Order: sequence, then C-alpha cells, then structure tokens
Amino acid sequence: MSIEAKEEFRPKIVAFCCNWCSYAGADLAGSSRLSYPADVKIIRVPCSCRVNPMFILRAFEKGADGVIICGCHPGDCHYTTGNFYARRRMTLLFSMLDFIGVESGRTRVEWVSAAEGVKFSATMNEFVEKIRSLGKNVRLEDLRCQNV
Amino acid sequence: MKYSYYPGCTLRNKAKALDDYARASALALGFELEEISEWQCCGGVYPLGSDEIATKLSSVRALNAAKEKGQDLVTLCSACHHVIKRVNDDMKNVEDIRTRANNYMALEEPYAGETTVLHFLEVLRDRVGFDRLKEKVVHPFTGKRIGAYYGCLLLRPGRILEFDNPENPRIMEDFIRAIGAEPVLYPYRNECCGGYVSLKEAELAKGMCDKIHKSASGFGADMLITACPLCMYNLNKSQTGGLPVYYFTELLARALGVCEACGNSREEDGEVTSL
Amino acid sequence: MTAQKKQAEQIKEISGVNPLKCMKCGKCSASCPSYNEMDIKPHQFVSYVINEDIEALVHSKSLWKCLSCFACIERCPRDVKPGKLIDAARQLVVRKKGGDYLSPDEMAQLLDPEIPQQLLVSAFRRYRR
Amino acid sequence: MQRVGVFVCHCGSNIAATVDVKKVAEMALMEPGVVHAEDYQYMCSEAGQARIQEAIREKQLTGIVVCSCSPRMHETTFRTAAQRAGLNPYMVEIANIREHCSWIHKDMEEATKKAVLLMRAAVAKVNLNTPLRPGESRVTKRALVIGGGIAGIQTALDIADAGYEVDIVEKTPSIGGRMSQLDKTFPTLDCSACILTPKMVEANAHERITIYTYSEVEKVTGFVGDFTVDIRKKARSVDMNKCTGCGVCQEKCPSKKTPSEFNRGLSTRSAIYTPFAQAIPNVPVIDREHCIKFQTGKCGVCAKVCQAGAIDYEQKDEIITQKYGAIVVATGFDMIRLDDYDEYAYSQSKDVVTSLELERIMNAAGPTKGHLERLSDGKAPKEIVFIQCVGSRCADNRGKSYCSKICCMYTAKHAMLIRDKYPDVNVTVFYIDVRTPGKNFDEFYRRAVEEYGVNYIKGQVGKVIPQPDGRLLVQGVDLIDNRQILKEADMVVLAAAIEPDPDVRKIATMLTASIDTNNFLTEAHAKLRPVESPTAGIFLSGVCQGPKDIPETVSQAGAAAVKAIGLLAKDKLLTNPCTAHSDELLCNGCSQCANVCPYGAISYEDRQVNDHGIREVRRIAVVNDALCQGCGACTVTCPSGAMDLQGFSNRQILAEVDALCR
Amino acid sequence: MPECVKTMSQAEREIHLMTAQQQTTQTQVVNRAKELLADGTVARVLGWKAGELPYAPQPAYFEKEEDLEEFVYNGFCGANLSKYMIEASKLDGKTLVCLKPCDTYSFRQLMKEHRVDREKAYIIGVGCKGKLDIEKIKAQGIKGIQSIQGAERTDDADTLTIQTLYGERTCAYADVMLERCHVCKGKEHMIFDELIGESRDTKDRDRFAQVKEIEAMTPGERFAFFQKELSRCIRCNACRNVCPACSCRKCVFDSSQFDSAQKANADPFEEKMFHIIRAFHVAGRCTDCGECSRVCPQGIPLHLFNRKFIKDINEFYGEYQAGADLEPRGPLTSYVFEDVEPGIVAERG
Repeated sequence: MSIEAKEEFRPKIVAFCCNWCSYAGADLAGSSRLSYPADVKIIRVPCSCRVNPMFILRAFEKGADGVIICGCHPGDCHYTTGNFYARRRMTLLFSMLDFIGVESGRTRVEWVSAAEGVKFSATMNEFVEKIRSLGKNVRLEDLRCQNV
Repeated sequence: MKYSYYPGCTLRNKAKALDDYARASALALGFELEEISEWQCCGGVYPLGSDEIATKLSSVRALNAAKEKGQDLVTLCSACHHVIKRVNDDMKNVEDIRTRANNYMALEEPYAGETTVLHFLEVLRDRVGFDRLKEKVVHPFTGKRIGAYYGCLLLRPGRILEFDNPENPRIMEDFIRAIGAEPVLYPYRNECCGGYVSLKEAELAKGMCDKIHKSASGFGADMLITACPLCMYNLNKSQTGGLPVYYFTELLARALGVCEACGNSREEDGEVTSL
Repeated sequence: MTAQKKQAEQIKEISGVNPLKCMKCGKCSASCPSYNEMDIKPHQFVSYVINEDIEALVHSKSLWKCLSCFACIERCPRDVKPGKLIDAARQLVVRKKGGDYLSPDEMAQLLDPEIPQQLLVSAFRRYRR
Repeated sequence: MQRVGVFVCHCGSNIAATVDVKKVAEMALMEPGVVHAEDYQYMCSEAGQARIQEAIREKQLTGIVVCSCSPRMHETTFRTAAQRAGLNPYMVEIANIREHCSWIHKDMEEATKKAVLLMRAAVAKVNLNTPLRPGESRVTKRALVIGGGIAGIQTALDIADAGYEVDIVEKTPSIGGRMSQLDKTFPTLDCSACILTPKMVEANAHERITIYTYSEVEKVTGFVGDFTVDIRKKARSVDMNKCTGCGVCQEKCPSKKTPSEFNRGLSTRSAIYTPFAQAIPNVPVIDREHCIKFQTGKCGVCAKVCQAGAIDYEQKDEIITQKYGAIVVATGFDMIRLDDYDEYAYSQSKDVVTSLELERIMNAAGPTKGHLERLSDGKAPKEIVFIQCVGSRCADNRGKSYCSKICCMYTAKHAMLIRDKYPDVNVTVFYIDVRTPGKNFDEFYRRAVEEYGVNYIKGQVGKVIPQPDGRLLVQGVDLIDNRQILKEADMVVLAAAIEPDPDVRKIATMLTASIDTNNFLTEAHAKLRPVESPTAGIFLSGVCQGPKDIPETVSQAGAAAVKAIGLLAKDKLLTNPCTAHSDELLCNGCSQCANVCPYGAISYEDRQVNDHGIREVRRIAVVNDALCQGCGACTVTCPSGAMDLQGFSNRQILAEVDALCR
Repeated sequence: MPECVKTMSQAEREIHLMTAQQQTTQTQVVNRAKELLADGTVARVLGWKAGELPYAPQPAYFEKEEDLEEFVYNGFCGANLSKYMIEASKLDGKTLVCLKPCDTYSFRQLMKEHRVDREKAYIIGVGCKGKLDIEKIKAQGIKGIQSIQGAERTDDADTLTIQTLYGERTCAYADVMLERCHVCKGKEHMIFDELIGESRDTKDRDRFAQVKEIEAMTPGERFAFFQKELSRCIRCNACRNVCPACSCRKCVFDSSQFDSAQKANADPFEEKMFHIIRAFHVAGRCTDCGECSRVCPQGIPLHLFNRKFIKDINEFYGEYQAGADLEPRGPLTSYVFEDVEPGIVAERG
C-alpha cells in the first residue's frame, strides 16, 4: 500500500440538455429515482443547436473532464431542425478534438427524449465511467504549454 | 458501334441458333458483338447467399474485360444476363462483396461496377430503337399473333435488373410490333416456366408450362417467343398448349432477311422461313 | 449459443433477410407458383427462422420445389424476401458434407438430348457443394 | 451589480432529506451579488411565495434564484410571484436541486456539494440576466382555410360562427372535396351528398365566409397574427355575377371528351363544366386546355347560348391580397397511383378498379348511374373480390409505410352495400388485418360478415390474372386454411393507399410548416398539440395531417377552428421574449443565420450604423420577435457572435459553465 | 543540388528574359488596366506591387495609369486579393481586381455571404502556374538573394535563376512551390470578367495526405504533434487577417461576447483554442486557399485544421468545395435526416 491513500478521481462533467426533451428526460430520471453520479451537472439550453463549441472548450478550459450534449432525437426537435445542425457541428468539432489528440471519449452527444429517464441515467452512468477510465483531462489545458 | 459480348455456355451448344441469329441481325442493324476472350460460365444461377464470392468471380471477369475495352457488355441468354447484371450491381453497391471480390481478382485497377450490362433486347430498344428496327425489316410478320414469354430471369428483381416493368413488361411486345406482327398480351408471360427444377421435378415444370401455353393460346397467340434456352426447353417439353416456341432472334433474323447468312441453320429454319 | 440459434443466425446472415420485418400478409404464398408442392409454405419460412426451427426447414421438401422465380421477392411489401431464406436454407444443406441433392449417377439418368447446358450447370450449382 | 436573493426549498423532505438546505443558503451568501438567502419548507406554497415577495420588496432584490424542483414544474409559479412583487419575471432563475440532485443521490455530503454548485451556476447566470419584456404583435381578425373539402368547410363554419371572417381557398371549381365523390358513408350508411351538401350550402350562404374556388394560394408572408397572402383566382371564363347556373352551356358544348375528374376518369365531361350537379358555386368554368374556342379560336357556342351573357373569354387570372391572423391547412388527400402495382392488373383490365372508382360506380350520379356493372362490357358482376392494403403498410419503395386507416371500414361498407342491393353477387375480401377501432366500427364489420355473408379471407393476393373470357383469376392465399386460392371474379376492387394531396408540399414551404417524409404535415406535438403546426398561427385540419375518416376529420376540423378562434380572439399577441438578437455593430450580414432559422424569422436590411465614428450602410440581420421561437441555431452559426439569444446568452451560459467547473 | 551548379551564359539569359517579358501576364494586365482606367470602366486597380525584397510583392491599389508602372505579377504574388474586395466594395466605382484561379473560389464564397459586391468588381482572371514559397528556396541553402528570374514566366520553363550575394544559383520551379499549389484546385477561374494569361494545374499530391498521416498516429502522437506546432504561435493574428473567410467586422476573440476579449494575457485558453475555433468558424466556408499557412511567420501548418474539417465534411456529408457554387447553404447550414452521428468519431477510434 502506498503511503498516500490514493484519492478517488471525481471527474467534472458538464451536460448540456435541451429544454424540451433531454432536460425533461433528466427530470424523469430524477422522479424515477434513477441515480447517476453527482459528477454530472446539467446546464439547460433551449435546444442542442444552442450549444456553441466555445461553451464546450470553455468547460474544458475551466477544468471539465468530459462534456456531453443531449438533445431530442433527430426528427423530434421542438424547433424541428435544431438537433440536425447540432449533430453536424458536434460531429465535426469532436472529430477535430480527436484529431489534435484529445481523447474522443471525453465528448459525447446522446439523443434522449422526455420519456427516456432510464436512458438518461444509463447514459450518464456510462459516460462517467468512461471519463473515470480516461482520468483527468490534461491535454486541452496543456495544448500550448509545451514543457520546455 | 461495338459491344463486348458474353454468349454463355448454352449458346455455344444447344442454343447456337439464338447466338447465330443475334450476330447476323446485329450486323444488319449496324452494330457488332465482339465476344470477350476466355469467358467462363456464369454458373447459371445468381448465388443468393450474400456470403458467396467465388461463384461471382467469373461474372466479374467478364465485366472487367468489357471495362478494359471501354465497351458495354451485351448478353443474350436470360440466365447469363440475370447473373451478370446482379453481380455488377453487387460490385457497384455492396462494399463488402466489392472488396472481397477485388481481393480475389487482384486486378490492376479494382472493378467497381463501371460496366453497363445490356441485354440484346435492351440494345434493340435503347440503342438501335424499335422505330429504326422497323425501318430495316424486309420480311414483316404481318398478321402473326405472337405471345412474348419473358419468364423470371429478365424481369426480377425489378429494382436491380431495371429491364422493364416486372409485372407488366412491354419490351418484347414492342419488339413484336417492330417486326410487323401483333403482340398477344397474356397474364402468364412473366410467370415461371419451372426453370431450374425441370431436371428433378419434371412434372412440376410441365404443369407450369401447360398453364403458359394455355393462357397464351387462350388469348389467341399463334406462337411464343423467348430469350431463354431453358424456357425454350421447358416450353417445348410441354405440348398441351401446342404452340411453337422460337427464340426472338430467329424471328429478328428472318424479318431482317439475314437468315441465310447464319449458315448453321436448324431444321426449324425452314419452318420459320415459311411463316 | 445453441446449435439451433446458430443455424438461425447463419440463415439470416447468408440471406441478408431480417425476418422480423414480416407482417404476415401472405403475398409470397399468394404469388408462389410452387405453393401446392411445398410442405412448408413461403410465408411460414419466416416463422421457422424466428423460432429457430431450422432442422424442420432444412428437411423440408420446399427447398427443392422452390423455382427461384423471384415472384415472392419482387412482390413482398415488407422487403423480407422469403425466397432468399429458402435459398439460404438450401445453401446450408448443400454446404454440409453429404448434403448433395443430386448425384452424378442420378444426373446421367435424367439427361435427355435437348437439355440446355445452363440447366445442368445450375443444377450442380444449386444442388451440390 | 445585481442584488440577488437565493431561496432554498426543502420540498418537505424531498430535498431536505438528502441536501443540507441550510448549508446551501449559507454558501449562497458568499456568492457575488447575493444579499439575501433563506430556506423554507415549501417555497411554492402561498407562504413561501409571500416570503420571496417580501424579500424582493425589503431588500430591493433585482434578481432571485430559487433552489427547488425542476423549472419545468414551478418556473412559471415563481416568475409570477416575482412579477407581483414588482420584479421582472425574467430575473428569476431556478436551480434544480430536486430532480437533478436530491432524488438521484443518496450521500448527503455529495448531494449538498452538487446543490451548492447548481445554486452557484444559477446565481452566476442571474447576475447576467436582464429584464425582458414580451413584445406585442397585432392580430388580424380573419382566417384563411386552404382546401374546401369537409375539413375546410367545417373549420370555416366553426370559425365564422364564432364571429370571425373566414376565406376558403379551393383549387377545383367547387368546394366539397373527396367527400362529395363518396356514395355512402360508414358506419351509418348515410348518403354522403345528403350530409355534405347542406354544409356546403351553409358555408356558401354564411355572411362571414368568402369562398374562392378555382383558386390557389400563391404567396405567404408575415407571421402569426399577421400573415399576408396572395391568392390566385384563376380565370373561370364565366362571370360569377351574371351566371344563373342554368347549365345550357354545358349541354351545348361540343367538346365533350375530357375525362371527368369528379368521376375519376370513368366518364367524360364538357370543356365548360361544373364538376357535379350540386357544385358550389354553381357556376361552370371553361377548361381552356380542352376548349375548342381557346384552342382553335373557332366555336364560341357557350357564349351564344348563354342568355345571361356570362361567358367571358377575355377573363384573366386575378391576384387577391389579403391579411389573415390564422391559417388552417385542409388540403386533403388523393389515392396513390397504381402504376407500380401491375400484378393486380389495374392498367390491364377495366374491371380492376380502385375503391374510389367503385364509389363513383355505385353512385346514382356516377358513370353507370349507380348500377353495379363491369366497365369492360357493362355486364352485372357475379363475383367481386376486394384486395386490401394495396400500397399501404409497405416497407419497399413502391408504397407507403403507413396504414391508410379508412380502407377496412369503407371496404366493409362496399361489401355490405353490394350484398344488400345485389344479393346474388358474392363478395370476397382478402385482408391482412381488419382494423376497426372506432365507435360502432367493429360491429359494422361484423355485420358485413354475419348478416351479409361477406367472405373475408386472411391473406394477400399475389396476382390478378385476366382470362381470355374477360374474367379475372385472382391468385391469393388463405393463411388460416393454409392454402393457395384461385378465384374467378368479374370485378376486383383495390383498396389503394391514400396520400396527402401533392400540392401540400408547395403550401407547406410557403407557410414554413414542417412536413414529414410522407408529405403529411407535422403537428406541434403528437399528443398534446395535434392540430397545430410547429409554426405559430398555422393549424391542421383533416387528412393533410394524417389518414383519418370523416368523423375524425370533422372533430379535428372543429379542434383546429377552436385553436384558430383562440388566436383570433386576442387583440394583441405577447411574444416570447427569449428571442435572438443581432448586434448591428458585429453583424457581417453574411446570411448564414437565415439558412438555419426554422421559422424564417431572420431577414436582412441595409441600415445606417455608427461604428465608433465610422458611419456606413451595412447589411444587418434583423430578427422578427414574433416569429423567433428562441432555439438559438442562429447564434452558433454566427461566427462573430453578433447573434445572441436573450435569456440564454453566450455570457450567461459561459457563466454557468464557469461556476460548475469551479 | 546539381541543378544549382548549372549556369546559363549571360547572353543566353538576357535573350531568355526578353522573350519571356514580351509574353508576361504582367505586361498584358498592366496594358489592359490602363485601358480600363482610361475609359472609366474601373476607378482603381487592385493588384500587387514590388516589395522591399524581390520575393515579397505586396497587395496594392493603383488609381492612376502611371502608378501601374509599379504593378508586378509573378510567382511570388501568392496573396489572395478577394478579401480586399470587402472594403473595395464600399468604394465608389468599380475596382479591377486580379484573381488567380484559386482566389476566385474565395471571391464566390464572399459573394454568397454578401460580403463583396459583384457589381463593384471587374475581375481579371490572371493565369497562374503555381506560386512560390521563399522559405523553400531558402531551405535549398540559397542565401543573400538579390533577384530572382523565372518567377514571372508564363511558359513551362521549370527553373528559377537566382542572383545572390554569393553568385548565381538555380532551382526547379516545382520544388519550391507553395504547398497549396501541389494540391491545386484546378486551373479554371470560377468567376471573371476576362482572362489574361495561361494557367496550369499543378496538382501532384494528395490534398489530404498529411491529414491522413496525422490521423494514423496514436492520440498521444497527434497531441504531441499539435502541441509542438501550436507552441510556436505568437498570436500575431496574421492568419486571421489574411483569411478571406475570417472576414468578421469584429472577431469574436476581440469582442466581449464570449468574455474572450482583454483576457488573453490572464488566460491562456483563448490562445490554445483560438485555432480550433477559428477553423470551426470557417468550416464549410474555407476554400482551402492556404493563405493562413503562407503568412504564418512561425511556419505553423495551420491549413491542416481547415483541411481536416474539409476532409470530414467530404466524408460525412459528400464532396464539398466552398466557393464552387452560389448555393447559399453550406455543409454546416444544411443537414439530411440520415447524417452520421457524432459517435462516429469515437467508433473510428
């Protein structure tokens, strides 16, 4: 046993949830008492298409270890088409983050309807597990600070 | 105009007539069928199992040979046409098959369905045009009532073969009109003749063909035409309806007046000529 | 995985058919020219695969009565294509050792001078490994 | 700097059992801007709200955060409470510490820590909130109904009866729609014309209804409450005011070979025609394509015989521009074309007909004067086969994936009517399923079987084979008896799938109303807002939204009318203040935002700006508050950050991110 | 470098130069520009003039015929003048602008975005046979450059002759072309009023080769690669200033919209993320003109970010070339129901 008791890694995870489906899905997970780790904190946005890549990078900058975006299923968007645009934007952004060497597991998009409390909770459990396995996010912070 | 031509095994043997008349007619219509060298048998049936690769390779070879010459590939036998067109569709649209087939073939440039596969009838319709064919006819079959027998292989599955409307085709009827005869529409023209099972289930096939003959003669046909040696065999075995059956190329050659050029003529030649 | 399940999976894979898409309208059986010759009818093939009763399927007479005329494939409104299942089941049989449905001896007896080559070729392709 | 109050709710023990609410309140006081924090048993109760209001007044709060249940539950409650205390309702933020915290975590320490973070995020956001005021827009008290079938007529009547002006635009020469083509209606077997005609007359006579027949919507601009619509009134070539409807012109017209649309092409009509005898208006139109006068210049018989002098060959199309507050789409349906279903021999035999053609054959005003006869030879059929689901429930690319819903019932109706009138005719129905959910529907179907002896066979038909003797051999299957059936029939009737009128796509585009892959208009919510389009001010009536029968159509027509009336009853509309706004100094005018706006709310104008002394005219994006629903798609498309969303601004969301990651 | 040793006789070179000059695009453009200025068709000419160094011509306006004596057009005129047309569109009268084939994509993209006024532009599509990268010449060990011949020729002669403090050197034209010219989009001008000079399609490389190479690395290697490259960034904003897609009146990084302004010093985030966000903002709009990499004083291969987006867009949403058409919707402002899910990134591994 090492001298320092290794503290359990508790990641910081930001979840952007659209107001109409996924936020309601998170509410349903709550009212169904479907637990998921407290590491996940939800920010309410009107639609997944409101999520600016700047928000995601800012979260990473401020020390988030994972960012997940949840929206209505494609075709079910409250605003008809918002999640279609979000889907393209996030696909490209994630691909770029992966390209520069940030682990692709740190970002995720999941479509969760207002009826999918179970899915919401399961997704969050899974995502937290993934982030825990990846460990602390250092790469984005270090991107430009090469050790000289 | 030159086309690559895939005759297939049966046309080398039992259905030589189908082949000879087609070549002679082609020349008369101003195009040439250039047999691809060293073709191998297509296998006669399209392997429906989606995991079959080896059985598709002979078709791919033929298709690639045409591609290398930059020609469209013409077929005559319904079975060959069916197999080659479907394999071509696989090569074009099914990535898994394309990859695996190309792995086997080790071609200089992978084959990805570039070749256009045409049935001889399609050449007549889409390249020559039935109107032009009509102009070239010297011995029209005026007054004859002919039933077109399509069978299965040319028509189905319609979305892949894109030969004609699989439930209500008209290409052979248009052909019949072009050679001056009257087409007889009868509902069994796209029903199966018993095809493949006639070897082991002769009775079953005979029953199918009886229906076809009966239906066609019921609607007043004097004779049937087909593009398929197997259909020909099966239809001839059933004599209940008793209609004579001809390859469409026989009538074509006769109409164009190039029968004599075919040399190797069958007994029936006399009969056709006397029509 | 049980042997039955494995066989069922094999059939699905070979045929590329998803039997669950079937809505049991029977249009395949209504279209089949060989219907009366078959013990298991075209529309029933789907259930046999779903129920993983492949033994019954491969011992069925229907395998050899199917004309491969594609009528069921052309007309199926659900894109299920029972003809493909039948063909896959036949493949399963002939790919097994000793599964040949046609022996060369038997072939010799069946020959008649008019038989076109394609019939022989295809018979071998369909009935033998 | 804001003066923020934080109110932490116990929600009984729902929150307090897992979250240390006192601690949350205590921590809140350390947040910037927070000048007041308290916890209470039930914040949403009268007493709880009173405490909030008291704090707002006493501490001159400029913003509040309520740490409680989901905002979806009580945001409105707290906003209203704040408003009553004089605070702008948009200065209220909710930290969801129940559904997103206390209910899903068990460990008190962990849950409290998270609740504090959620509170901080809400405080950080509220610090950047600005008071928002809903805009107002005026409502034009007039409705437009597109489509003059039973759906459109019913909607128009209901709206007009409520006291509002309504215009109906119908593209054919008469209102009446598909229902006017039907002979009898299920499940009561009423004569269709007998129940429809009075409604048509009523609509025509209604002082607040204007009917534009032979007209089409050409252009739509504006937004909820204030649409401007161009209607093209096609040249009828007959003066509506002069025509007496005597019908002599139609009798004398020498061009009589045009297939009658009303009779589905089973009979012909003259070039000058009214579609049917009870047409409203009873004024004919000249079909210029088939009129000898228009085609050759010679003829003019109709003008000669018209005593009223109503014929006007010179008439031109007319554009009518009108303002509306609400638009109801009621464009109806047609049957699919059967070109791809040649196995049923529809194009090969005249005796294979669609159900709608059968309606016309059965109808006294139809091509056979109501006698059931074969169209090929006029003989009375003895055997009739019905085939169900032709093109419905198809997963292939020939048909439609959906159930057309009405066919089971009308086929039972047809079968029953035939057996009733011609007891010697045998009727067989090939079906996949018989679907009869509806009041008295299954009983109706059972009557067809039990009282009228209709032979129902479960199984589809594979092929209809015309025989040399003119009969039809039907090759089907009986799945229950497990046998293939070969049945000789004299007539075959195909229950072809129905599809939305193809013109609806054009109309939906003009209205920016969303439409699904099958061309059905999409409702705002499948369950809770079934008669509204997601586009505000657009309502849906009838089959344009999905397959339905007459009773359902009429109910939906009424529902759409009520929704429209609800809108028209308002003098002003309050608009959602959480809308996008473009900063004129940052906007590039690049038009990217308009590309992603689902509501067409963004337009561009050239505007004089003063950018730190630089005065120039710039192309600037302008958001129409009445149209913007606040999704935010534009904000992310905008590279310069000129476009921002009120209530969910970039800085607000970033503040939340910062607070949560702290 | 065996070619460098090869020298031409003085006489040979002079003849060569003279014939070349007779045919130069430069002369033709100047003559035509004079005509157009004279007849009032255009109020000014936007082109290049010689810089202090022989290999650094600068974009410049010419308002009088005599000014045009300073006009140059040669292999070092890499600068894409499309972006200047944003400002020129606000001026009175038409501006004659010289656009190379690849520049015309940018112009069309700007037209689509209503940033330039087609009516205010008289576009002379100038011929291009690939533009030169002075860094590559220097990398050949050529120092003390005094003048360079061969850059202006329109024929297919493939050598540059360089007078240096240390004597004459030569090098192959193709060896010192800008990276972007090796992946040339083609010699066709997308938009023009008239064409002067021949163009050549200089594509001889796979445009995505380097992106693919990086994709094939492990995440750790990729990270190290970009960390190394981006660490050199000094936030001079040259890339942003030159980019025709980065044409915002005010950059988001300079405004308070995202709390990103005035915090650069306090917070390294902005600098780290600047390039990602910049590439994202131009994704679907970037024509891959390569100016960002050309102007970067630190030689960071910035175009890799843009090209990665272009490659992804092509793969996920179908081939797309910004500026190739005037269709208002680009890949990020359109969608189809069946689009790939973002999860594909993780699946690809």
